[in-house]
Amino acid sequence: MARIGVFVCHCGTNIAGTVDVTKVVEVIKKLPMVVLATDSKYTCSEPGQASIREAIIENNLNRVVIASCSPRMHEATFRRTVASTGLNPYLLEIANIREQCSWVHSDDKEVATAKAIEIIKMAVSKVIRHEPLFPTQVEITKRALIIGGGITGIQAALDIANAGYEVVVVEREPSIGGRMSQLDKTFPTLDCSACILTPKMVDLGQHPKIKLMTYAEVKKVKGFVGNFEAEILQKARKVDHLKCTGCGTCWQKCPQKILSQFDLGLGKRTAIYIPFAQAVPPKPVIDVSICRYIKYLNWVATGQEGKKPPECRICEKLCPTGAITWDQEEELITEKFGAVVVATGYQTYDHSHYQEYGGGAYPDVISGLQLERLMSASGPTGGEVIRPSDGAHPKTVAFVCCVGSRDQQKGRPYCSKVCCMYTAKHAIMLREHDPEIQCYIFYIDVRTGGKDFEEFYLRAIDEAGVIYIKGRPSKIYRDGKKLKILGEDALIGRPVEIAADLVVLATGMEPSIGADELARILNASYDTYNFMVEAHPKLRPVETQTDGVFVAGACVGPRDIPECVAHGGAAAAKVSALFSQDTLTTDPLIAVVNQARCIGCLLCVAICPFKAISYEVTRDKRLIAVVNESLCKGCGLCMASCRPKAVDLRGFTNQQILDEVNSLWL
Amino acid sequence: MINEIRNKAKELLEKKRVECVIGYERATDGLTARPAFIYDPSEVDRLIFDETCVHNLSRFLIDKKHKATAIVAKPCDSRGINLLLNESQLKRENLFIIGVVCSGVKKVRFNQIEDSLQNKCQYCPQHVPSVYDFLVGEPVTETASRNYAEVTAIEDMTSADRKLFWAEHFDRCIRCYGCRQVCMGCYCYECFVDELDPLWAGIRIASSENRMWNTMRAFHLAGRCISCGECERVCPVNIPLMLLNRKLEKDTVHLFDFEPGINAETTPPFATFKKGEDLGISK
Amino acid sequence: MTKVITKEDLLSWLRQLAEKYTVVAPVTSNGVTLYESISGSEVDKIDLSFSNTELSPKNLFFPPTEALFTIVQNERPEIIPAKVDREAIIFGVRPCDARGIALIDKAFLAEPADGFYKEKREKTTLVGLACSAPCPECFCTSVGSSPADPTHVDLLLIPTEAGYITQIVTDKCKQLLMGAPVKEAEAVQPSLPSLKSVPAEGITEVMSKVFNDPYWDRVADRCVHCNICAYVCPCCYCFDIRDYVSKGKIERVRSWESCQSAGFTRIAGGYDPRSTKGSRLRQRWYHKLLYFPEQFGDIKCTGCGRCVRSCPVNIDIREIINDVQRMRA
Amino acid sequence: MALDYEPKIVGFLCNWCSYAGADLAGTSRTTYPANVRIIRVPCSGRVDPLFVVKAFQLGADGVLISGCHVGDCHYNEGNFHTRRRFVLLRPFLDYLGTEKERFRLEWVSASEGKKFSQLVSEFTETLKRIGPRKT
Repeated sequence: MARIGVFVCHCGTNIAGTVDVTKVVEVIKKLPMVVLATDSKYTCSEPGQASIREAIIENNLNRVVIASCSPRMHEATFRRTVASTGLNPYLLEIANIREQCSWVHSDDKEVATAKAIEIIKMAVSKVIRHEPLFPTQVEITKRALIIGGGITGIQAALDIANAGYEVVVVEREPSIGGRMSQLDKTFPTLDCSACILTPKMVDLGQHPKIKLMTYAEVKKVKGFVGNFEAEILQKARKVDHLKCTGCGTCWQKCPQKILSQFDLGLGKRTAIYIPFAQAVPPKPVIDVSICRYIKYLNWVATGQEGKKPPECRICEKLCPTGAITWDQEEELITEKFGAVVVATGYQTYDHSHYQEYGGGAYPDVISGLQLERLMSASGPTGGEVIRPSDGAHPKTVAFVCCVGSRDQQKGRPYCSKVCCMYTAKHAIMLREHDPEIQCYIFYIDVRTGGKDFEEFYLRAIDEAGVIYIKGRPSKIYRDGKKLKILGEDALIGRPVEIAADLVVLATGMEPSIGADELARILNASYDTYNFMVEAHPKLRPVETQTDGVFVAGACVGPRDIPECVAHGGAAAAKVSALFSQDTLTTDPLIAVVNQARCIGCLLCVAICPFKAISYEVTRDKRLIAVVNESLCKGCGLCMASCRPKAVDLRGFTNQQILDEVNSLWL
Repeated sequence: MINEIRNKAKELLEKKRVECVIGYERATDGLTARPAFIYDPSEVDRLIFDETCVHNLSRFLIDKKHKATAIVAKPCDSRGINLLLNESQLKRENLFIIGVVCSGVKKVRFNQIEDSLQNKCQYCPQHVPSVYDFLVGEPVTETASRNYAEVTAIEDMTSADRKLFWAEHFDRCIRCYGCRQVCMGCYCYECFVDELDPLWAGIRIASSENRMWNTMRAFHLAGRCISCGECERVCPVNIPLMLLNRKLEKDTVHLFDFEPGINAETTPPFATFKKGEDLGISK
Repeated sequence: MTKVITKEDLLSWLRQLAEKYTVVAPVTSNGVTLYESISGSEVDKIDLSFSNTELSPKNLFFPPTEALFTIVQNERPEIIPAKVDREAIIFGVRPCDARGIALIDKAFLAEPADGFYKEKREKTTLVGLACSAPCPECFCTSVGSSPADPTHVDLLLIPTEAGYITQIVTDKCKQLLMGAPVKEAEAVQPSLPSLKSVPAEGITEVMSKVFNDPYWDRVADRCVHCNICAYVCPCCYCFDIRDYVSKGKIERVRSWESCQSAGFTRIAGGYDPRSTKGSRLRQRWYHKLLYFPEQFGDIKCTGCGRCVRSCPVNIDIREIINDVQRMRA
Repeated sequence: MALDYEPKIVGFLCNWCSYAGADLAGTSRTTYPANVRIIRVPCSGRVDPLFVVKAFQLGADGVLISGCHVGDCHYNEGNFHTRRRFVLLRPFLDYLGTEKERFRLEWVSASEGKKFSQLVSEFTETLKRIGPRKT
């Protein structure tokens, strides 16, 4: 039997000025099960709370209604008050007679008083059905999964590992390093990208707390914060990395060559390869799509049709440690984690979509990233900048900004943020390579928001004598050995035409391929361009709507290196904070299934936005829904869709909402 | 035709492929049909099929959930089976569906066959079942076009008249739940209307509660009713229940372009949503 | 010579009665014939050629829903019992249905009597109307009644070409008939229509032997467990009771319930001793053909054929009786 | 219609947007008619059509469901489902004789206190115009 105490707050004159509190108390006193109804000047004040505590104990109340301000204001406060008497904090209900009564009906005291009474009646009828609720504790697996081994992932991994927690880094390429490893120098300081990146890569590779899984992909993630379980696909390397020493004999001798993705088609690599010299791990994989011996094996397997490929096996013969293992197959590895950091980064926009700029058909129209490879000392040309078509040294170089950025037609309306600066960097560096080079930069706006960025841009103009032309070129076409760039100088409103030896397109950023698929796997949301969506753009920049899944770096939006590093660190801090607890406390206001009533139509399973409902089969072969308490956020979608009302929401039960409605006509 | 059904039934029972064949047999008036449950191959000759076989047999599959069962299915019955499959009430592998091509069944009452088709047949979209393992009869291609004339007629009334129209019908309701019990979509162990905690509707057989019952019964079938017309057929006081179901069907088709029972895979309208969809309520 | 009342006189008589009494008579609308209370001006609505009503006249004594009493929350709660203010006449009761009411009487009027039922019963006069064209499902003659059985009505009218032969049965109707336009006339009582017979004799004895026969489960296969049969039956009388609280009043309500519905025998804690389809269906026949006869002497069936007509899946009491008889020995 | 008639509105408000919006209407001291009784639910998607039907059965003159603007749902997807249920339920109730003006779904954000008070005033006006429900 409920023993309800109702405490009506004056809130100074805020409530009492409009609502006749004495009258309210008189009426409420008479309600069934209300053993005490009283008022106080400031319920939330210390004396106010003290009097509630006393009243609870004195009258041995087991339900409390506080008629005051909005529950959004003081529910937490009063729950503590109630709890301090040993009563379960969830046996409290707030009647909002200030924001939703006295303050909005100050014009009519009578009406306001009547409404206040009804509001409290509703609260009373609801509180009767409140039950003691207890938060549950869940163990946390203190192990982080980092998806993506670029600078962001590396930073996050190192920070978490240095905080003392285990980390697994999954990178789909044969080496970590990401985009940054393809860069020659970084703006605005012009320090060598590799020189600052590789030490971090090595640290990561050797860190006792970090397990590195390259040439691997995350295929499935189930579970919830603190208790994820991920299925990771380790692709077949055909090389036993425990035996391999990375001596390099194999990739020097391998006869099968192909254009290198790492060098963006400007150089070649072999079938057994490491993507670049400083790769971590410094051990090769075999590209089964081109390896001669693999081809041969497939030929045998498929009934020896067509021409017989050579039984090469040179790498195997030369390998001093016998690390080549042809029978190595891809395998699915399942690992447990407590948190996931998505750092899948970006790829550059494919400029072949720009027909007006040759649609990728002109070898001497290259992307900024390709230029990086040409300028890099460890690049395909050993740092010599030459035209891909004829190897000649370009003297006139034209840059076009915003290719695949700020372009509605190409479905890329956003600014990629880094292109302005890297283009300035390219111009400056080209001048250092060869003082005779003249650079032209076609731009829409030059955006230099960042420390020392503006200075760097001015340096391009003053020191490197770069000529900036405002306007997006309309056409680029080949004219003999030259490339003609047609455009209009928007500042003087005159058409311009530049004959260049080399054209560099400042291609923008877009999320790495497969980012959307990964988001789905993680039940995180992503925007129309497949960039990850953060839980709050300002206040929760590295969290997602899915607890325990964090996002960092360029997979969220265009970012430069320092920002990515900062975000990696931020995500790491969040993960470490999570791991600093031993257990997670979950809110008890969640869905519960009445198994006797559940008919197993599984509509709720389909509807739940948090994948919190699954099903199991009972002993009498019935399908029934089961709620995962840690995943459920208590939205109540499931119960509104449940025809037999087999699922209910603690704290907002069907009975309670119905009783609230009923109370209006009692 | 009937021999094909009997032979198939016989074969299935003899081969122990199924434990029971649900079909039709002659009713005690010697004129109309009633559901038949055949367990013994020697009894297959009880089976009949003709234009008096109005019942939607898929409803009986719910009682046979975990048993291998064969069922004689008209197009409307087959839609029922699809719905039950979609709502994971049945396992396809437990079922053997003897589909019958149907060009409509007659209006029947006990001891009398009228010379017109059941209303459900007037607007049935199919002649061939949407799912079957074995088809009896010559497949016909043309399909009837959906027609909601009688629904629009009510939509065109003034809301006062509509209220009266329904009050008159609902006042007759005796809450026998015949409509619910014959419906293959109403398979809850305990119907909300029977529940005590909370007490959604009382036991009063009176207008306000009858109205509430009939409203929610229909709404629980929104996007699920496969228009077999059974509820309306069995109502002892002739309440035009299909007018409720078909209003919801009309809107469901219009808003969500969804027709229940056409296949077992399509996600029902209340289990999904489209972010961009407007549905005519944006302001 | 017999006492006869012409159709016109009959209607004008009913018109008079309507001023003093609540007159209830069969009216057909929306394709269903039901008993409705009619005012003097509405007597023309009466359907005199109906075969039988969809719902039996039991509703008038044992309504689908009735408030038994109301408790008003004043300073001290007071109880206001429901009562009937006006005497009633039910016109056009078929002999089978009259017998149905008589069967319910056995249960409801046996002391301690059901006050609410009793009051209505006492304040009501039954004007019977003999069947000239019974429905094909009827079998009243096999269960101790007949198309022109006057036993359980106060006044029986037998339709003829010349008008309705009035057969006075009880004193109750004598004073009712005072001043009624009844004339002496030549009217030949039509010969009773003959009905198919159903072997109901000695059914109770067989029933007592076949309780555990798998037969019940087989029949139940096609039963959908709606309450139609029970609700159209003129002599089924199960009910449920619940209290309603609203607008400061508490009302105790009783409504029809049926042994066929899932929750009927569910007890606190959720256990249902009659959870299988077979056991529920069997209960219906055992109450009609064994328990009731054991308690009150008669089979609880009037042969009105309503359940046969309205059953969605043709569960036919005549077939049941035949099958059970076959189980003899 | 009798001017003294005061319609009763049952309002189901989602905790994160609309309930906060209603609070804001208070903190910014706007006034609106006292005809609405607010029931706080976690999400507009928690509102079972049964609650609406029940409210009308008990005698509500109007029912309001209010939640976060589409796309802003605290639970990402809740109001998308609310919307689907509403667009079927509203015409259906209208079909049964409960005028569609009596049943509304409105998106009110935590910052739209003004919108909420206007909504209630306007809704109350409409209900006064159509008058009490004959049940």
